[in-house]
Amino acid sequence: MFNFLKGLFKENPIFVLALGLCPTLAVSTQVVNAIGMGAGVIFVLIGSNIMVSLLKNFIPDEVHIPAYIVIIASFVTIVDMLMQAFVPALSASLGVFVKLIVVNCIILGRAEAYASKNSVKDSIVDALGMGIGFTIGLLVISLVREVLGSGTITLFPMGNFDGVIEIPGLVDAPVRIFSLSPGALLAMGFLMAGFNWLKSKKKED
Amino acid sequence: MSKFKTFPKGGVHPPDNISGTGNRPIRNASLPTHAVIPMSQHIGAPAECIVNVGDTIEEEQLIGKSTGYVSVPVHSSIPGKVVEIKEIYLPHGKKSQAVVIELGGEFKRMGKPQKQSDWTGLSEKEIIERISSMGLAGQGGATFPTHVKLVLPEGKKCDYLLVNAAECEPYLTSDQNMILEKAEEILEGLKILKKLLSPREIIFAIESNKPEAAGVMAAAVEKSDLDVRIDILKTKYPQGAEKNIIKSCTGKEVPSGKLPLDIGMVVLNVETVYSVYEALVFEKPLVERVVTVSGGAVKAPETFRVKIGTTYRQLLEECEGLIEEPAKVISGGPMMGFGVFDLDTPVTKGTSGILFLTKKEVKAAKQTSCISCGRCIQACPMGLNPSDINKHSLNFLFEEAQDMGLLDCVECGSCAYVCPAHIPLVQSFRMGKNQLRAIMMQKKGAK
Amino acid sequence: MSYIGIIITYVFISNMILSQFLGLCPFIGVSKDSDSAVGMGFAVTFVMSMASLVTWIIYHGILVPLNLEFLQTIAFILVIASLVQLVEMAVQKFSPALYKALGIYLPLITTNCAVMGIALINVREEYNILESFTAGFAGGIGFLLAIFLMSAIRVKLDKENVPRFLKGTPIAFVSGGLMALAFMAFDRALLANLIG
Amino acid sequence: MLDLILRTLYGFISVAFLGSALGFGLAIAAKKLRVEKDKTVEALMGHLPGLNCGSCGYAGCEPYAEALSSGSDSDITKCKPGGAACLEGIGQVLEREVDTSGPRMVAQVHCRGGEGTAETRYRYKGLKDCNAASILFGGDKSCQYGCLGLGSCMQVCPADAIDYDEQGLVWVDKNKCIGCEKCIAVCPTGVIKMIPEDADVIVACNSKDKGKDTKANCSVGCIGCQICAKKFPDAGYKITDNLSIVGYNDRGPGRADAAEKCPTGSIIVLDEK
Amino acid sequence: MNNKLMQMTLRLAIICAVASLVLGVVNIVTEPVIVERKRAEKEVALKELSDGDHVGELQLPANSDELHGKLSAALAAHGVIAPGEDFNEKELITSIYPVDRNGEVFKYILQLDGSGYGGTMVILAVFLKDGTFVKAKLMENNETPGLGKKAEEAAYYNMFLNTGSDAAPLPVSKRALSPADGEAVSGSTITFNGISRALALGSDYVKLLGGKN
Amino acid sequence: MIDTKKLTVSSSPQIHSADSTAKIMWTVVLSLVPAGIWGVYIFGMSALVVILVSIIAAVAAEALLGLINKEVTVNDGSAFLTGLLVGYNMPPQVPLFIPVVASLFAIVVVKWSFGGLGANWMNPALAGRVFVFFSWTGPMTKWLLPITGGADAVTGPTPLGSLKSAYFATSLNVSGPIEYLQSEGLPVTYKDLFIGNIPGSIGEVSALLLLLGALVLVARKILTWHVPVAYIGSFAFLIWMFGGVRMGTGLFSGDVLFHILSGGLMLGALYMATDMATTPLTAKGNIIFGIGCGFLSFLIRIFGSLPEAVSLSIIVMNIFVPVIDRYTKIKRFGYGEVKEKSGE
Repeated sequence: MFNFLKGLFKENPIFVLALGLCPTLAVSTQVVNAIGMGAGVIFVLIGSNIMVSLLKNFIPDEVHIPAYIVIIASFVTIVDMLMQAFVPALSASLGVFVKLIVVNCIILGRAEAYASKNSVKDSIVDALGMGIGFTIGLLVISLVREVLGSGTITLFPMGNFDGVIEIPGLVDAPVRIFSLSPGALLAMGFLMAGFNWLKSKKKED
Repeated sequence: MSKFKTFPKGGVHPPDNISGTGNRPIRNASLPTHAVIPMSQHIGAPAECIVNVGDTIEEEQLIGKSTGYVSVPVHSSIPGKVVEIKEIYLPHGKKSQAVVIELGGEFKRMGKPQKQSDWTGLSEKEIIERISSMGLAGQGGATFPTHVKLVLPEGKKCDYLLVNAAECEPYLTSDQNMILEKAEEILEGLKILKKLLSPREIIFAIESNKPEAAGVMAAAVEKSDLDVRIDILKTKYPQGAEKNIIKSCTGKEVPSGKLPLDIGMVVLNVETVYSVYEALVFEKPLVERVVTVSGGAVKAPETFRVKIGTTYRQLLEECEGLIEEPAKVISGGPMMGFGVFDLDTPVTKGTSGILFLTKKEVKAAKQTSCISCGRCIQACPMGLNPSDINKHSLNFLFEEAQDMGLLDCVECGSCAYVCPAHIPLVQSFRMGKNQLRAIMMQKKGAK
Repeated sequence: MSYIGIIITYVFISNMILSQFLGLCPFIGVSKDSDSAVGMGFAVTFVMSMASLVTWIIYHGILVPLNLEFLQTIAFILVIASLVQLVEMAVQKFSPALYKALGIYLPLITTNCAVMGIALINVREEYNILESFTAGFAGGIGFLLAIFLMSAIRVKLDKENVPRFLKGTPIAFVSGGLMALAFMAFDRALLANLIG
Repeated sequence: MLDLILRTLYGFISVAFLGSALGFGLAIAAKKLRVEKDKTVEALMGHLPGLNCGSCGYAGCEPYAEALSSGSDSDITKCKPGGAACLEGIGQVLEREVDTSGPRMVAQVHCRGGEGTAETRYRYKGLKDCNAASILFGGDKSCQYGCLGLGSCMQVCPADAIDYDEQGLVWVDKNKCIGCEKCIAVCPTGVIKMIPEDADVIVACNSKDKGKDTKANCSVGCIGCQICAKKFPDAGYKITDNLSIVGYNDRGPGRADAAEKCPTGSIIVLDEK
Repeated sequence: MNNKLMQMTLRLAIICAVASLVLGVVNIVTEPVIVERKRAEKEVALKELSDGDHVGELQLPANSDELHGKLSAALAAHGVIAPGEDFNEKELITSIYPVDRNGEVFKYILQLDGSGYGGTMVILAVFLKDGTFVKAKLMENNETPGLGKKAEEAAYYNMFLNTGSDAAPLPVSKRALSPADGEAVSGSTITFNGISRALALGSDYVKLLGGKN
Repeated sequence: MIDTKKLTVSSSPQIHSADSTAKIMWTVVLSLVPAGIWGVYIFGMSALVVILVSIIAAVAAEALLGLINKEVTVNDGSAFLTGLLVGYNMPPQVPLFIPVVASLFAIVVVKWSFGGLGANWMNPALAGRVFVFFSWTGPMTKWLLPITGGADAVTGPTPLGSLKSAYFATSLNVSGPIEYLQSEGLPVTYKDLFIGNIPGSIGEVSALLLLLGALVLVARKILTWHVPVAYIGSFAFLIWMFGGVRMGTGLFSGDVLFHILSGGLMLGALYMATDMATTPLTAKGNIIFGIGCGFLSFLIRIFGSLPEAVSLSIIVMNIFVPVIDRYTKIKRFGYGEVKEKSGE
């Protein structure tokens, strides 16, 4: 349980470890992208953690990095192909960043630091914790960016609901910068500062 | 374009405020009832006290003996009895042992006919010894032992002997008034030094805002057989700083970390030259000096000839007291002088002035953060970047600050004077230098 | 697009970091002082140029003829990882001085999105082999430029009184954001008008 | 469908080939280009706290580890922040006997003189830095031994353990203190001293002046009146240089009572947090 | 030792092989889906633009000098390009879809590449045989939000409506617009210029095709 | 006679020049006032409201952050100046939330995040302006025609804005910008440009009054000549050389006067690019900085898609300032040459 929770807050991959930042910032223009990306990362993370943990004795030490990377890349490719086939819109808006999950430091990092030394069960818990922590971070950033930058919250269309919640007032004149690259970096900086502040609050309690 | 000579880079123009005390006769201050004579009135090892409480002292008696090469002896300025030996603070903020002498007994020299002795027969070594034993230290403020300055290193020749009468500090008029009264004596002192150093050229450097003194000196040179070049320098602070005055007069730069001697220069304060004259002609040790007492808070500012050991409190009384509560009491000039809080601080060999400044004169304002205006860089006569050195120093990056030239800083205060954010840059540099010294000591210890 | 166009594009207009978010981790992590930033920049430039070249050969030499585009990711990352490791080992063996300067950054490059990113972009933009190499090189130079400027800013900020919670990584992000804001001055239209 | 399967087959072959070629190449390269890394340094680094605080006298943890590993430094107790665990770890790696008994030492400010209690000599205007202030006659406080209160120690503290307390005086949070002694090195008056983490009382004064002078300078300074030492002879108080010093290895009865009897209140009972 | 080396290589090879095998299998499942989806997408767009009429596909004619010359002359006459300016229509017109009713082509859908603020804008535009603009749809664009995003809305193209024939030339500069339309494009001159030039090219090209199937 | 406890003791120097940060800031504010009054005169009261709202937002933000930091910095005038400059960079009838956001962004993000006055490395007012420009491009590019005396407000393009479309027109038969604008039905003379009888941002239109204000600053030694001269000089040179290319009149035919007097160049070169905190420290560095600004302004104005180049050019050059500072050290006294230390 502790292993699971630490990924959420204490070792949050985005705000504390500052890992996997490229996709975080690039795809966080819409909430739906963040969810999609998060799901992809969780899938790859769990898959690769399981495989690495299973094969930890099979993989020779000298070539463990290429071996891990092959495993990760396979899962990434699977995610990529599945997304292209079944959720094309998401695939289009995530673009090249689905493929770039492969170089997301979190995944290789967890494989190296955790899965290669622990049991399959623990590795799954670790992957879930980290993956969900990553997704939460992504969600927070994308929420800030989409609400401020477009004045909307884009989710999945369901029934009559077209998937887009419009924030009155903001939607007509959103702070467009937040949907562009400078806004992403600025939002990230201030969210991190806020996270630091929260952490110090928690410490004092 | 000014017709006067000057150094090319840096410098500031504070109001000189010399009209109150300048071009007026030097008054003899009354004798102190108690003289407080510190053992450390110079740069280098303090003198060793050789008297005890209860001893009776004659005028000009040796009371502190030199403890090394870079050290000078201390003499009593008045006859009397030693009543106390105590630790006191000197204006630069460090402690020193001091002998307190209660006035009493007979004066050997004061009020008596002066006996002149002939110095021309003395050898160079004897002259140096005399200067050393008479306790001479630079009277411009830095108090570097004079005899050390006058010994040329092996194989070096003295190109220029430079008499520094720039007196660039505002308010101070001691040198100026001294020249008006003692021009011929100063020239005699120069003759002694010429014999000692045989320089290629003697330069007398004075700022353009003291034309009367320059005129008197020129007239004296005209009459004398000594060949002295008189350089009128642009009125700009810190024209009187050693390295800058060399640059102004000769165009030469003293390399970083070197002394003027290394490039064949000897620079002496005009009052020191006079003391050389007294030491050799009258065998008189350095027991009195000229002090400007001035500032907006003082009722009657004046230039005094003062016995060393006289307290600031007494000198203030000589000036008929205050007209306004001062914000700061300063030992020395306002740019490089030290603020003091104790009026019982004595005049020492290096005290060129005592200033009682009003709040209006000080112009203190709230310190704000650095806005990178770059004025300090323009003002620095040493070509440093004070703002950046300060930031390093405040962040405990002293060794980096050293790379940026912290040790080249002469603490002239130009940067802090112009700083619109009122950042005490000089304090930062002094602290940095102290810390750097500690780090170096530690490193030496580790090895 | 001409080679000059490619260079301007990847150095200024589509700067790897400031507009594409590729290679952010080392950009934030290794920009604390200028020496390591420049070291990292050169290491990335070298690896990006080499990787562009090698992945182009793999893609157009093996994957396309065999209709194996779907294996692109796995093949590219394999090649890049091996390349980085080989370079690291070679440098360590043959030039210890260079290894001391660059070596510690080389392992970081394996997971540098910028290297993988440029390989994928080369495919997307259908560059030929020389164009790919140019793009890789220019991308690296863009990275070098951004990280060098960033490090100079961070060295300055080290001595300023940055609010406590913003110290370190957060303020680096804010600085990066302001840099990106300024780099919006360089857009495609500017390039188009300049070189047609 | 057939071409899809055929492609799968091609892929199978080519990637396997690629993988084996690269794997082979890397393996060969790893063998040919092998550079031995110092395992001892790595092991030591695992035990050192990685704060790079410099209290060991080296630029950071790694140089210290290297020095230990190469034998150029044989003192394994130099890492203060690491504490007992680190010492044990280093001892294990280097196969050395270590003594980890004795409490952890933390820094504390031995002065409670502030506005209203301690006299000043002049108005200070200048940098908010103790070393800078001490250039000017040792600071504005009449007492030469006290805390100047400008917070240089706070600035150097790597653990954020020093701050102003409710009374506006500098105080060390012993729970945060890592014992690196950086504050002690930076303090110009020497008012910060190391005490055991479990210290029960502290004489919060550093004045070695005579009682009369101390009294004139500060109302909460230790005047060396000897009450604590005389009334509670077993409590471990000893007067040296007009200042009461607490012995922490010698905790006899009456330690807390002495605090109550202290006429100036300079003995403070530290609550057990 | 060699044995260990071989083993290591083999193991990595096995991992790679298994991975690629798995990927191959996934690919077998997904690829047909992807291909089908892409085709359907374009079909929907074409259908929408053709209002239900039959859409064919036309091979782009080889870049003949004659055609190019005629096009250049027409474009220069309309002020789209400067006389003598060089351009390559094959790079700008990527697909031609004739729309016919009962076998007779009466309008064309052209896929055009316009150059905009943030790069290429892909436009599907419908023209009558005489070059009159009917409607258009922006397929892909990288326009900066706020500067050129308006071009995504169908209403944006109203200002070109019923222009393009010889009688009513397509507006290629803001000067040619009515004040109201001019107001609408304020701030996005580049997007406007890119789109209007692409449309003008399409219009002139369609005239040259003259109802070919 | 003297209460020695009340004597101030501080390190040398014991006296100080009469200048202070606050004095500098307020002097700059005063020197900018005439240009603002002119802007209000020709664009009407809405311009005044925009300026006031900008200032109030900036000052309020500074005061609030001062409360949090327990350090009052409002009265040093820097926040007021930032707010004023933000207001000057706004179109006269912009919706009021825009200057508020610009001011807040300037003070909170660009200045306070880095540690307040002097610690910021980018010009706050300009960063604020660029931030809102890209966020709300539409309202930020809507201009008022000068009304000079109470007629109804009419919108119209700025001279630079309409010139931009000339670059995309394929065949122009005009000799330069002035003639082009006349053919477009927007007659503008050099005199209009100089006095400020043109549409534009509130504070930028009157080159004359900005120049006069700057002269006051030069006389007060707050402004040095390096940045403005290097900036305008290099810009003018490049415009003269290449400015005509896109008008189809060839090399060495650019209309220098038109480009210098139009847009925000004067305001930028005299007041924004000379902001002390975000420009290099040395004279040499300032000249490099100015040339960089001039080059970028020319590049973006003639070849870029954005009508206004000045603010972006300056903030791009702000990024380079720490690097420029590192490589433009002055010669130290007593050294043969400047000794470069690597790294620090």
